[in-house]
Amino acid sequence: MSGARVSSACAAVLRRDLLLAWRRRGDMALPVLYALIVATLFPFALGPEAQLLARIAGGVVLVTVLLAMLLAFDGLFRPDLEDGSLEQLMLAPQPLPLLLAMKIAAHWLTTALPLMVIAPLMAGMYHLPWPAMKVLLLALLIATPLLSLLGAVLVALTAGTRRSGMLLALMLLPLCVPVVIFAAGAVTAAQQGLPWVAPIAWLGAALALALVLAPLACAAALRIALDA
Amino acid sequence: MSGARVSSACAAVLRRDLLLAWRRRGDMALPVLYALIVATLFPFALGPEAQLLARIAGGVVLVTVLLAMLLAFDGLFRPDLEDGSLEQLMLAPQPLPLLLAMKIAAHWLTTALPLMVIAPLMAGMYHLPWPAMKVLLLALLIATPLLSLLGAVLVALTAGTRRSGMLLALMLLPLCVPVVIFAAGAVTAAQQGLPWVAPIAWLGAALALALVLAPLACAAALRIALDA
Amino acid sequence: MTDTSAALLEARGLTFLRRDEPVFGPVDFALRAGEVALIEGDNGSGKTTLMRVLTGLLHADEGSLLLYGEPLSVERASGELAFLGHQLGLKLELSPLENLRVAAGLFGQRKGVSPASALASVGLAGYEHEPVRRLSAGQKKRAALARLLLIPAALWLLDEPYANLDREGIALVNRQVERHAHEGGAVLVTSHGAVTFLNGAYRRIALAS
Amino acid sequence: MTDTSAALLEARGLTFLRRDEPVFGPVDFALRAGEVALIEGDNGSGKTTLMRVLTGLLHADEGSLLLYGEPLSVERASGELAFLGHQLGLKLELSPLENLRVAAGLFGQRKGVSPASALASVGLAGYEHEPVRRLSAGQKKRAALARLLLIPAALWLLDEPYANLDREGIALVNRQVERHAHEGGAVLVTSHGAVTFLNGAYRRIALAS
Amino acid sequence: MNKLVYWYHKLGSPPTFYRFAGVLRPWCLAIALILAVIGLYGGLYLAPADYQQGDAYRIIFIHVPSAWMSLFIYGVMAVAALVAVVWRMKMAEVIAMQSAPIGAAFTFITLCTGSLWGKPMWGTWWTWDARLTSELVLLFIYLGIIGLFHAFEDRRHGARAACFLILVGVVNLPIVHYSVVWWNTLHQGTTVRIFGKSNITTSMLWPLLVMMFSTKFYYAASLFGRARADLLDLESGKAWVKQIASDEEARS
Amino acid sequence: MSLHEFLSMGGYAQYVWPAYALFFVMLIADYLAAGTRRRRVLKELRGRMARQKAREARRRS
Ligand code: HEM
Ligand SMILES: Nc1ncnc2c1ncn2[C@@H]1O[C@H](COP(=O)(O)OP(=O)(O)OP(=O)(O)O)[C@@H](O)[C@H]1O
Ligand SMILES: Nc1ncnc2c1ncn2[C@@H]1O[C@H](COP(=O)(O)OP(=O)(O)OP(=O)(O)O)[C@@H](O)[C@H]1O
Ligand SMILES: [Mg+2]
Ligand SMILES: [Mg+2]
Repeated sequence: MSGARVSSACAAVLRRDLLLAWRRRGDMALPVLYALIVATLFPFALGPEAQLLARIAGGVVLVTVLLAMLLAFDGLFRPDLEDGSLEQLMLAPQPLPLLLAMKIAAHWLTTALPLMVIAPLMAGMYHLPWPAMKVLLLALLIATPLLSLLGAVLVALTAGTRRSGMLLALMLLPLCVPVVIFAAGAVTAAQQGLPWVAPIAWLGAALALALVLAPLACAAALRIALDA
Repeated sequence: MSGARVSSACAAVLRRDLLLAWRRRGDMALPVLYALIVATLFPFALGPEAQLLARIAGGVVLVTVLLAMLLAFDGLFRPDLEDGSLEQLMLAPQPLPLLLAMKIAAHWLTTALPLMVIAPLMAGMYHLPWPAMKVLLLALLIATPLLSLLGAVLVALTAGTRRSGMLLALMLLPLCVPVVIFAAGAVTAAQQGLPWVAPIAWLGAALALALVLAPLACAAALRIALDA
Repeated sequence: MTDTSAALLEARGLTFLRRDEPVFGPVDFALRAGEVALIEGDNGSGKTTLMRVLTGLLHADEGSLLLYGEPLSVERASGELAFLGHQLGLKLELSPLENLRVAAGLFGQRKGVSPASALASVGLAGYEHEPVRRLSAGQKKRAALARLLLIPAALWLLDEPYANLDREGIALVNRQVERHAHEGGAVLVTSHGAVTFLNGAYRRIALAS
Repeated sequence: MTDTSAALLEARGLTFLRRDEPVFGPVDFALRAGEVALIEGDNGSGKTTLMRVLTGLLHADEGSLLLYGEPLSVERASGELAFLGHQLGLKLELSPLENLRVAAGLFGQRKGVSPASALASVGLAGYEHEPVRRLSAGQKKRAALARLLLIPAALWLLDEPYANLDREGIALVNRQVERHAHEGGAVLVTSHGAVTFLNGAYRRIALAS
Repeated sequence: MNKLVYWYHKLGSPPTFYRFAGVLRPWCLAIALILAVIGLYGGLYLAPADYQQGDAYRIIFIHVPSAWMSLFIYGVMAVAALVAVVWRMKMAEVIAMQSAPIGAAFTFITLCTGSLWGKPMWGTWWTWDARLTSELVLLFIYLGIIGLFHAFEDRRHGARAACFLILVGVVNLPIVHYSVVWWNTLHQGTTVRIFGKSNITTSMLWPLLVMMFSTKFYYAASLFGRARADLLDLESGKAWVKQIASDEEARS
Repeated sequence: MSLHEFLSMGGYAQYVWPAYALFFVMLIADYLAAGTRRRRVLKELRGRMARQKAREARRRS
């Protein structure tokens, strides 16, 4: 009998989740569409005045991307929990946090990355100027994995409950507030021609911390959620 | 044997749904909290400038209420579908559109009404002046039942599918566009001291039409969704 | 009003297709008032599908279905028939009594029967006010059976009524079915091919899988 | 490394409480390499719960559980045991082959067995590339059984492995179990009290409900 | 009238439609290609540059036909959906469902080409103008229909639900269109006016009309192809499909 | 008109040609999708037919 190596186990998990996302690519498109539509609604509500739209562009894109990610979180562990795959994952002779990190990475690749691709489109529709757009993309590039990691911990905690969507939103949004503040701060600073590196640096530091701690916390939370 | 009268059947459905909502009042609070938190996030994303916030207050409150209602729509038919109550409803010797109208009414009372109660609070956080606030409430009072009715038709259509939340958003938002335009238009007009009756009147007319047609469409859609 | 000499329910060459393959073959039967019939078939042979076609919720692709000699439709069928499916149609947050009151509001109620008395006669006295969530599977089934006693429908469609029930519960269903037939109703019961619980020699309708 | 003379799995006074009421009473048994044991009990007597405690996913409230003579934990247990539960752990969108490849990546694979050969030996040759969604319930079960053949675990925990299987499938499970015991593994199988499919006189562990 | 009923039943039968579409498809494509060559020759080469817009206006020869197609295809889908919902006709479901991706593609093309045209003309890729916005909403409606169709396990079931949504969307379309018009006039005058017909000279008009016909024929060709593939899937239990499968295998 | 002149589109080449490219790429992709789908459906169907045949052969033997 030959045991599996950690690297091949990680590759197996990552490949599986990406393959699944590809097989259900229709579902993958939905967060993107959702974000696009929410972003479309605001001009209707606020009027088409270009200057106002440019002023709120960064904030709207950030909050919209966040809401879309929020709605997609449900698919992170629930399907695996319901069909028993999660149990199999936990019984594998590999460090669970590492395997979960792979799952989170796959989730980020399949939900947040498409959102990042359309973020310039949304920002463009709001007439955000190019220098601020660059900062917005950078902020999103750091903020979305951070949110994915934080979200994963909370999703793991709520995995055993029935109606977790709203509950998740409630628990996640307070955590998002600092992320949104820093990301939006950077974009606004860039829009006004001020230095914007500091808030981005803070976000980066938080991301580094989350990269280490979140998978551990996630594994612990899942063990607790399944132990009932 | 004595058949049931239509009025008592309607009362039974309405009473049942209100009772159920009361038994699960924790869930009832979630859309409200969701709306509050989203409304809180925007000032963080946009900065605390009072004038800007007042300018976008009406729009943000409208879109937020709409998003919160959207999240609650899933509970309109799915639980009844899963436990077989919906079949019993369809087999009752009463006009199905009428019974569904009762369900929609109960849903509006338990999800949109609480949102309307906190709408002034949210608008206040955004420094919306009082005259515009009155118009906002009036607009919500007409727009939310309209959305409930339109939403119910689409929820009925997606009742047979697996992941319906996002899909519902996708289908519902084009329908929302006119509603949002008129409601926001009225609020903006009031804010600028212009006459705001016309868009409200249009909304009222749409509501009257929807009150008649939506339950019929909803019944047809449910029959289609269950026929498999 | 309706031609009472006609069969209560009649199926002629009834077939239901899924992706153009028949779920059940052509089915023919006529059920008169006072009759009980048993629908037999293995797992996946289409018993539940047939039942849903008989309620009018699903449309048969071929053949015809007559209720009192007239073509069946959801509107026509509703009120005439009571359906007990795999899903019981109970709200878990409400008590059995509250659930039955809703049914009475929707369907009306039989003379001389009240929600409370119907619950008592299925052996749920004492559980009227417990949320259904806290009842055992068998007790839930009993609460659903109480609905049959309460509402004034002539035709009962029972999809696997025996599942989850103990011996006493099975006897209860049999008594209920016999009494209903005796009072002029008609009953269709499904069952897995292997085991049958209905005593008495009823007509059997076999579904080949 | 591990004390091979100790029992592969040993339970001493194992009890699991839900709201301070025991789901199953104190259970004692020891399972050595090459042994097969049957856990019997009615619906709701706690068989599935016991199995999940044995995997280390649930924590017993009283008593102790030893794997190779050492206290069991998820980390210790993982890799040593293969669990087949009510939920099969298959992804419906992937094919059986893709599902098995994931399992091989996570658990490693036995010498001389490949995903394709494991599928062939449970009778799924020809279905390797069909999405699992389109397989019948029995075929899904077979795909899950193929995982047992593929991964190198000594202890098999099988929760109702016979459900959904036809005669031939039942014989397949029995052959598989016997071969695994013969090769030095150990197997725990649960079953409803009434009917047992394992032939041979295996040890029985009864759970009172 | 009798002839109409006859053809209704004839084309309503999948194998007949399959054969009929197979014969017509290459012809439609050929006509579409020939018309496209003529139209583009006229539009890109023969027609003079616009005195105001220079050569940028040449986007019109794809933008406007695409915009018309995005609306025309929705119309076809609505008619098919009505037939499908009322008479439960399988072919109508197929036509409605297979038209949706083509309509979405044309809508997308309209948005992108309009955007590419808007940048040099208006100085921006996008404004929240009435026509632009209602076209965007139309794209969402198309995507909603496609999404609903694919959300169901059973394909005919999904088709029936999506057809119902198409009909709901028909009611919605004029509302969206006019509300968006009113919306813009509520706040401010129309910022940009898309120039009227009178600006178009014959040398620009005829290539436009030729391109319009070309896209119509393209739509027919694409729809026939998609419908044929879909019919094979839908009817895969039937003998005529198995016959086709084994015939193709023998040929290859 | 020289080819270069034609291609430069009076200075608007960067807008006109991408628009035309998009138009043709979208429509070609749309047209090819039907063929791809048809081939996949037939492949699956042939697999199913082969399995059916094998099952029948097994039953007969
Ligand atoms: C994203 C941007 C754009 C979108 C979504 C868009 C959309 C549309 C639509 C839907 C139509 C069809 C209207 C109908 O037939 O009822 C149309 C027609 C037309 N568009 Fe655009 N358009 C855009 C940009 C532009 C630009 C920048 C121009 C030129 C400056 C332009 C010029 C025209 C013209 C000339 C017509 C034909 C009008 C007629 O005679 O009906 N469009 N467009
Ligand atoms: N919603 C559905 N979509 C597609 N196929 C279905 C659906 N429901 C049932 N089927 C299939 O139709 C066939 C008949 O199902 P049905 O539920 O009527 O069987 P049954 O005789 O009631 O079985 P059981 O004894 O397990 O209740 C089965 O092969 C099943 O897989
Ligand atoms: N998640 C849970 N929360 C609360 N109670 C539970 C939970 N899961 C099971 N139970 C209860 O614990 C008891 C034992 O359940 P278990 O699933 O172990 O039974 P079982 O012997 O496996 O039954 P079966 O033969 O139906 O599979 C039952 O009374 C059940 O109602
Ligand atoms: Mg059944
Ligand atoms: Mg169990």
